[in-house]
Amino acid sequence: MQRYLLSRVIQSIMLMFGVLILVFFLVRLTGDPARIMMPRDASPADIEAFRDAMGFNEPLPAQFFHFMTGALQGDFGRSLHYRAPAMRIVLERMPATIELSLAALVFALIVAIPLGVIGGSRPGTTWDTVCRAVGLVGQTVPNFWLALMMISLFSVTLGWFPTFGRGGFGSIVLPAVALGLFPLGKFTRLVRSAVLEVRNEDYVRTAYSKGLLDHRVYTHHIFLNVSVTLVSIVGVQFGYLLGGSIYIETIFAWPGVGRMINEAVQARDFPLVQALAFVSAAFIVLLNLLTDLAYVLIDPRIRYED
Amino acid sequence: MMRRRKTQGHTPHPPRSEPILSVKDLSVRFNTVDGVVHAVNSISFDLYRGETLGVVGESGSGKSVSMLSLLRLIPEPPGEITSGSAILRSGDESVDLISLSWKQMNRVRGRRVGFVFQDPLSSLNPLISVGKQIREIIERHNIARGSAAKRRSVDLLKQVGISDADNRYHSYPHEFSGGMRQRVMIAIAIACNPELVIADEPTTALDVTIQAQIIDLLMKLKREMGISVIWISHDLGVVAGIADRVMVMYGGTAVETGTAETVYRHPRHPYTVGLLGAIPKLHQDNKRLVNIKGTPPSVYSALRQCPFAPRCPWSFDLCTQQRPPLFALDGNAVSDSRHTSACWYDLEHNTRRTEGAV
Amino acid sequence: MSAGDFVQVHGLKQYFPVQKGLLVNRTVGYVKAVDGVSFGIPRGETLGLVGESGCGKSTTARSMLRLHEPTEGSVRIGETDVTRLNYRDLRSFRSRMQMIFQDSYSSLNPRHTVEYIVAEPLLIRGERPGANLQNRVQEMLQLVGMNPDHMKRFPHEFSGGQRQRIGIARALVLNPELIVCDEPISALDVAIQAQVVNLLSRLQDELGLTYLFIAHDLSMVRHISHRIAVMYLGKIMEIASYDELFEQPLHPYTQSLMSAVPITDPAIEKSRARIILEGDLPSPVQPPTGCVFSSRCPFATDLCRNSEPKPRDVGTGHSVACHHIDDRVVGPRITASREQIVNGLKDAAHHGPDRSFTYEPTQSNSSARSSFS
Amino acid sequence: ETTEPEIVTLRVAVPTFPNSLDASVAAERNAQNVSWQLFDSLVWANEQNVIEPALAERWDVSEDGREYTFFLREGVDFHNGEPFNADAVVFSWERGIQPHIEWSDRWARAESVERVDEYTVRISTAEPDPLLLGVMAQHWNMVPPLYTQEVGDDGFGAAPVGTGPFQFVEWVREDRVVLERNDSYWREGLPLVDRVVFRPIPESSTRMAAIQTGEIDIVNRLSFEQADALERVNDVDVVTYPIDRVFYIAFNNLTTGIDQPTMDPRVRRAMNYAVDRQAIIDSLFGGRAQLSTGLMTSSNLGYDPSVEPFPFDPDRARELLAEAGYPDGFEIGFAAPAGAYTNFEQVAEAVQGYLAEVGIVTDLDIIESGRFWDLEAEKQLPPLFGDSWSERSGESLPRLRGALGGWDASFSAWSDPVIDDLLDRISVTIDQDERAALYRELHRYMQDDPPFIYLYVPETFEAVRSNVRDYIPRAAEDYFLMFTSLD
Amino acid sequence: MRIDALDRQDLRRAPQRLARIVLRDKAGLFGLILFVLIVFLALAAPALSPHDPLQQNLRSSRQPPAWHEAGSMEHPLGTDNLGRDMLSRILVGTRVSLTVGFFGVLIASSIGLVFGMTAGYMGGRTDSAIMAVTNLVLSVPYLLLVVVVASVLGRSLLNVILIFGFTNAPLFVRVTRGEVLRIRTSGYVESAISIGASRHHIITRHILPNLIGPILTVATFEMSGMIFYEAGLGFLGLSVPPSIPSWGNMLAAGRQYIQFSPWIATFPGLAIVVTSLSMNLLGDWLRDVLDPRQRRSS
Ligand SMILES: Nc1ncnc2c1ncn2[C@@H]1O[C@H](COP(=O)(O)OP(=O)(O)OP(=O)(O)O)[C@@H](O)[C@H]1O
Ligand SMILES: Nc1ncnc2c1ncn2[C@@H]1O[C@H](COP(=O)(O)OP(=O)(O)OP(=O)(O)O)[C@@H](O)[C@H]1O
Ligand SMILES: [Mg+2]
Ligand SMILES: [Mg+2]
Repeated sequence: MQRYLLSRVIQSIMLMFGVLILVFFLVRLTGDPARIMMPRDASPADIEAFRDAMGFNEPLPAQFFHFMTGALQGDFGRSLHYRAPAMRIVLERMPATIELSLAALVFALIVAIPLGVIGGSRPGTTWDTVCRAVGLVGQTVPNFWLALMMISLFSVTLGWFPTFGRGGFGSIVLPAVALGLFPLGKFTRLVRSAVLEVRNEDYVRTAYSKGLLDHRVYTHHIFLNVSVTLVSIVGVQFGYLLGGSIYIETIFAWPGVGRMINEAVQARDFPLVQALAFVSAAFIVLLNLLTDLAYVLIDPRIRYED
Repeated sequence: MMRRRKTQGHTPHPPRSEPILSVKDLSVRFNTVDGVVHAVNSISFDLYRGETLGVVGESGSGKSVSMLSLLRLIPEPPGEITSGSAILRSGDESVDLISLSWKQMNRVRGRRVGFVFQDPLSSLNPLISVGKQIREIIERHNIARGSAAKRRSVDLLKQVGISDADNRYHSYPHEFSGGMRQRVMIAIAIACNPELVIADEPTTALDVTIQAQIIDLLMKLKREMGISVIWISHDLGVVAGIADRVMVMYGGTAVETGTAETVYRHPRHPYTVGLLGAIPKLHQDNKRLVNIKGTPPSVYSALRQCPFAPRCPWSFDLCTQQRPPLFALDGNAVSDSRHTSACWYDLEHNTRRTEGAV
Repeated sequence: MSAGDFVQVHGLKQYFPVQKGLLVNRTVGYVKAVDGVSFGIPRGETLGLVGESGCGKSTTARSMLRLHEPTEGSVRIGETDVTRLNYRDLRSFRSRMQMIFQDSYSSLNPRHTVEYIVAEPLLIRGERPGANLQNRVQEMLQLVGMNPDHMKRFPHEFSGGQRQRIGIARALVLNPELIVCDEPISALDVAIQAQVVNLLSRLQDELGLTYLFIAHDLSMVRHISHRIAVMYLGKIMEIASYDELFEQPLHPYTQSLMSAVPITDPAIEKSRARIILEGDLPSPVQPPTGCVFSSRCPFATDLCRNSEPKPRDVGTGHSVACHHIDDRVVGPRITASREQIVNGLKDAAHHGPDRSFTYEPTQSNSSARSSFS
Repeated sequence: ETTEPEIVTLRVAVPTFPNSLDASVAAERNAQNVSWQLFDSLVWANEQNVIEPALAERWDVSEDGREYTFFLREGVDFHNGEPFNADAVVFSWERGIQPHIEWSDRWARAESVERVDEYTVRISTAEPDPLLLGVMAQHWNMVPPLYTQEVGDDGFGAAPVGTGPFQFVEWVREDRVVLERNDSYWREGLPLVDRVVFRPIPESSTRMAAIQTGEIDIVNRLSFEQADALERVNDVDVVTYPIDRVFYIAFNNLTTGIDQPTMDPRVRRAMNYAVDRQAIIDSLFGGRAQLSTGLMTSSNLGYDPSVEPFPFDPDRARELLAEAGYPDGFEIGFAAPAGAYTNFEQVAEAVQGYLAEVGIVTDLDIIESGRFWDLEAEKQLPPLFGDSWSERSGESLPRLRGALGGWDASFSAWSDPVIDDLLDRISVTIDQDERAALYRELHRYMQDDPPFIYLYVPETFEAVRSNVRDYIPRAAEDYFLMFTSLD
Repeated sequence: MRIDALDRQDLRRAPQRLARIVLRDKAGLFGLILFVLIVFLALAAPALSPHDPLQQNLRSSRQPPAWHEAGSMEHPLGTDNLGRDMLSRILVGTRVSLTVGFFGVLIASSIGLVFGMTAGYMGGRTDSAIMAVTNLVLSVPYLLLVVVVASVLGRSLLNVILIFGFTNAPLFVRVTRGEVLRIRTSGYVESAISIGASRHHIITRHILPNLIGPILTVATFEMSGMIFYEAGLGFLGLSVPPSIPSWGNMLAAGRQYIQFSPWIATFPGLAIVVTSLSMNLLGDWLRDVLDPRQRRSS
């Protein structure tokens, strides 16, 4: 098991290395940042000077070398727009995004698990129909559209929740719901189909044959096994949540990295985009690692050797 | 280890008081997308205390469904018990399993009736240690709690022949071999000292040498604990060795019942005859095996005729017009129990029946 | 094995590496699935291969047909050493040796029609689709007792027995000389098993086929085989003709296997002597030293645990790998147990069903039928 | 009478996130609006764009117009207690001209800044610069030398200190900037609120919702539809005014436009006739924009009100096209930036539609704005492209130079010797009237030989809660909150 | 349960069974009908559109739908902010969305098929290399990747298709590889080897046909995803050029009218929901029908 985890950690580190390379080249493709960062009436000479100062004139391998040596020390250069170390800016905003994503995740799970279990355990009933509908709606309603609708209903008309910003429990409700809708749909469907599958497993029949009560069968036998499947997708969904936060954070003026992504890309704030991509990829990789760990904890069958 | 199996065969049957389980007219069907599956078509049988009933028949003949439905372990829906009663007696009190509420049923399962299933790997929860899976049933039925329950679980593991039980308590099913897993299943089945154990092909997934171990173990426990056993198998050989009485099933019906000796020595239903002839004998040469032509009947149509009629060399018009009832057979020297066969043709006398049903 | 045998397997070994490693895999050991197996099969005969699950039966079959590359050893079929064929020659040689698989469900591609499945070997050999081919397929289906009208159906539309027939038709269509049957009936019901076994015997008689027939059920093997090999943990313990083996099971493992096979007679079953082996098949990665059976053998001595017995011919093609079958100390015990077991079976032969039906209606019956209607 | 007075907080939404609170580094208008509440310059431009004294009580200009002497206000302290004096001015300028400062070119309009005595500085320029005072008012934020040196540029941008009406309290990045009343502000009695909180809200729908719910007191950059809707909401007042930004479709005669039909002035006039700009204004901006007649706005010096905008006259357009030799029209490339300006993609589409009606088929390419400006600077856009230009200095000279300066100007694709000559003369003429006359001449010339399809000068829409008093934004969308109060 | 018991359910003829599966899953049937309808609308869009979807009439902009008091049958779904007919734009938008989805999936699945097959069939280092790149791409947040690439390439229909094609490819690589690995060790491939089949034969006759089911299922879900994400790109102003009436663009343009002319955003929003709904239902259904493993146990 230690060997297995160790190898996963090494794999993850190598993956992050790959992410660094990917991120460097991907961003280099976006064009010349000098022009966009300079005032509109800047002379070509000014632009040239700026390029020099930023190191954009060096040959690509040299730029890459500098990038890597810096990146390995957590230094992605200074954000062109914010005029501060890119990594610091990203790390400053990251907690807000993580908070929002986690809230969305928790919301999605809190709704999806009971709904999926109910739907999956009673296929064909009204509950099941509700469950399937929620699953589909979650996956088909664009979240930004929903976000705008929710603001106009719950904030403006009903005045239940703040319209924007971060602070207090009330402020996270709408963004978390809007962001969580998609994973909610995914999870609901997943839990439902997993329950449908697991409840026909022989060991569930064994559990009933022991005279166990329904709730114990569900919590100890069915759900435990469903959670194996669920764990695998929670990590993946986190990546989606980071992406979805581009919209949700913009709409709800949530002070996280999500809304910075679009800006940074449009402004070609190279260092910032790189730091953003790296940090979020690191997060996803870390989460996948945790997922693996959770697997090992839940499922004793995982072969640690291979 | 050189051993002889003892006492299973020619020992006199226990006094015929009342059966501990009498099933009457049990029918089960499944409402599936492909149509209604008539899985069990009004079968009746009795089981006496300390007796082993062997249920044989080919795949799909309704062996598992009929026995599992007694304790409502078939999925409902699509499954549905359409008729029948199953009286479980102990002492003076008797309950009809079919009409029990779910809650009452939960108190019977595991407590009074234990189960051993065919595939021990899939029948054990892969994520829970075997010890916990045994302990669970002990605590559920308030046999013991806490550390006492754990101690009892370890004892049970020892009892079913698992060495180093203290450590093995914490193992997971995948860390066990097939035979050991089946021992764990047996431990679960006997954990609450049930009156009845239903074993659904407990050795089919195992090798012959392991099968012998398991049969040996289950029969030993049965003797020690005075449990009645319903042993489902498609292997006539296995049943021959352990059953006091045998019920042969075909197409969801019981086509022949009787003591093991009677049924194997004096089969009176064409299907039983064919089946016995289709099995190569280890102890004698039979160059050609009986070829029962055709395939088993469709389960999608309700039974209005003898299910074996299309494959039966002796079938005649009546067979396809009316379902044969169980006929009591007589004139068997060995039999001290009723030998019945559901066939319109009297093989013994080579005549056709029109009456005489049980 | 004699020099004239059509199939000659010599010292066949199949090791599968066990790999481990953080980044780069290293081999830390081997699964010795088949470890030095030798046997021969005369043309037109059947060799039955029995043993517990995991003892290497399928692997033997696969290595013989070079579905795995054997680690060591040679396989001669007729004049050809299969292990030395190159890729091209091997592909064309495959038509002479065919396999029938255990799982008829997964061994037939669910997306192909029966017609294509049976015709595929011919297509691969380069024959053109057309009426000729179709006729050949129909012929094959008839040969295995299937309705040729069902050619356009898919495998899942058939029962297990029927699918197994399709598999047989596919194997036969190339006119092979050797057919390796890897538990072709294990997943079938007894009645259906009998159908398939009867079919295989008939085909052997009609086409002069040579079979390697794998099963873990001794009684079925006995029924179909001329000779039987008993395998345990990658090695052959005993080979003998079928009556020899059942009269004189010399190896303790063979004895225990025989005693464990259930017999459809309550009188025998409930009374006969048997050897119940303790424990499970050991891991093929770390087999016991000495005799591989020593860890479960009721007669094992230190000799067994330390040195590996070589197969010994005890006459009439009966060969056994056991140190003790005729020594003075343990030998008599083994012999005694053998006699108990064999006699236990023989005892029973007296019983037999009270009346053996020819499984056919009597004359009076068929006339009765007509009169009844 | 001695009860604790309630803290009056003004909550202002800004559509972007400030990158820095240092006015010299703040990248764009909204960031500057936030930061300028903390600072003063030597002079101040009032609502009518008239230069008034600020940290300088008065100033003299030398005869040749190249030397200004400022007499500083005494007794003014920075928020941290550092005194404001000539050294601070010199320090601020020296810092301002460093190349890494965003607006260093604005500081660099002065050639030198010298201390004359503690409260006097002398500022000189290389050429007479009619725009100097305006630029100073807008860009020269005075910073405390000691503090600035101590914390460095980053530190200063994160926690700035000035002499302005409000002082810095906290900046939770991307979430809020909190400022507090400077009790010892030199403008007596100001500011009128105790606290200002700026909240960045990028999505306009959300800004609109936030003002409706009362979570915010002032929002800007709304669309006219949103303003329309808000007018119907109690407790919210809509504020609207024309901004100092001109929209146009530019022609190219330097690269891609060479030898195109658009080289012919008749074609360009025809295209001006062909577009129903009023309809565009009515439908996309609710009628709330002004037709533009050139590159000047009505508040600019030298704007000639007698110049009539081109009327919508497709027949005349076809005539002119026929005259120029294109009776059946022609095909030409057309580009516009994406997402840069309100409704501008739709304006471009509308223009495309109108041009098509007179036979000019355009291949409209909406280009992501970053890339669009790259191409614009490289002069590689199609011969027709839409853009806009805002200018805060109160005169249109920089805009005219920038958009029409030929190869010398980064965002110009047009070169016309007549225009060049006029612009050269304007830029060295200090006398206001003379300059105005030259502007008028240019204005008329550009009507006869239009280098653009003139579009509109939009109004901008903002909204305030009804209890907000004296919120007075200017044409450049800037505002000073020291006068603003809450009922 | 032993094999024979299962067989009997399958003994009935396949077409009937297919029909039964179609009919059983009402939702799937609904999805299928909806999908066919949507494809039809896309194909017939030019004929069905009452107006030129690009024809603007600024004087009659933001007319509400017909059932509104102020609406007229001239524009059944009203007009947008430039006075263009909503119905016509929605119809033509169907084309755009399906084009994006179809070609996006085509590219993604082609890439996925080639690399997934290579990885799955070759194994070893090739496999490791391909999977390393795949995992790499999958570990960067999908939308970040899309946004970066979209802003590099600029706005055009082709670019949107390429972006979706390339960014979705890793998923198909994974699925394909997994399936190939499964199929490669299946009984029927071994059986094919034993009759002397060449590698080429095995790939074309056994692996590819069995890949179609899973790939098609994933493709359906991904297509729905692409239509969904096109809207997202539209929101960020990175989708197809605004002159092309895509649902994403319409939704993005309509979002500022959400309170007072809600139909401008609602109809494209509904179109997206309905289309991805139909594809999701269809995908569920395909998974049931095409997956032989499912077929066995259903
Ligand atoms: N959940 C179910 N849904 C539909 N049909 C079912 C279900 N369970 C069992 N059946 C059908 O009921 C019939 C009887 O099945 P049962 O499992 O009792 O057979 P069996 O005799 O135990 O066979 P095996 O030897 O394979 O265990 C079969 O035709 C089977 O297909
Ligand atoms: N490809 C392989 N890689 C590694 N180990 C293998 C491989 N194939 C078989 N083995 C191992 O070799 C041993 C023999 O397997 P084999 O399948 O030949 O047994 P068998 O006698 O056919 O068993 P069964 O009766 O279950 O079919 C087993 O331990 C198995 O795990
Ligand atoms: Mg069963
Ligand atoms: Mg095998």
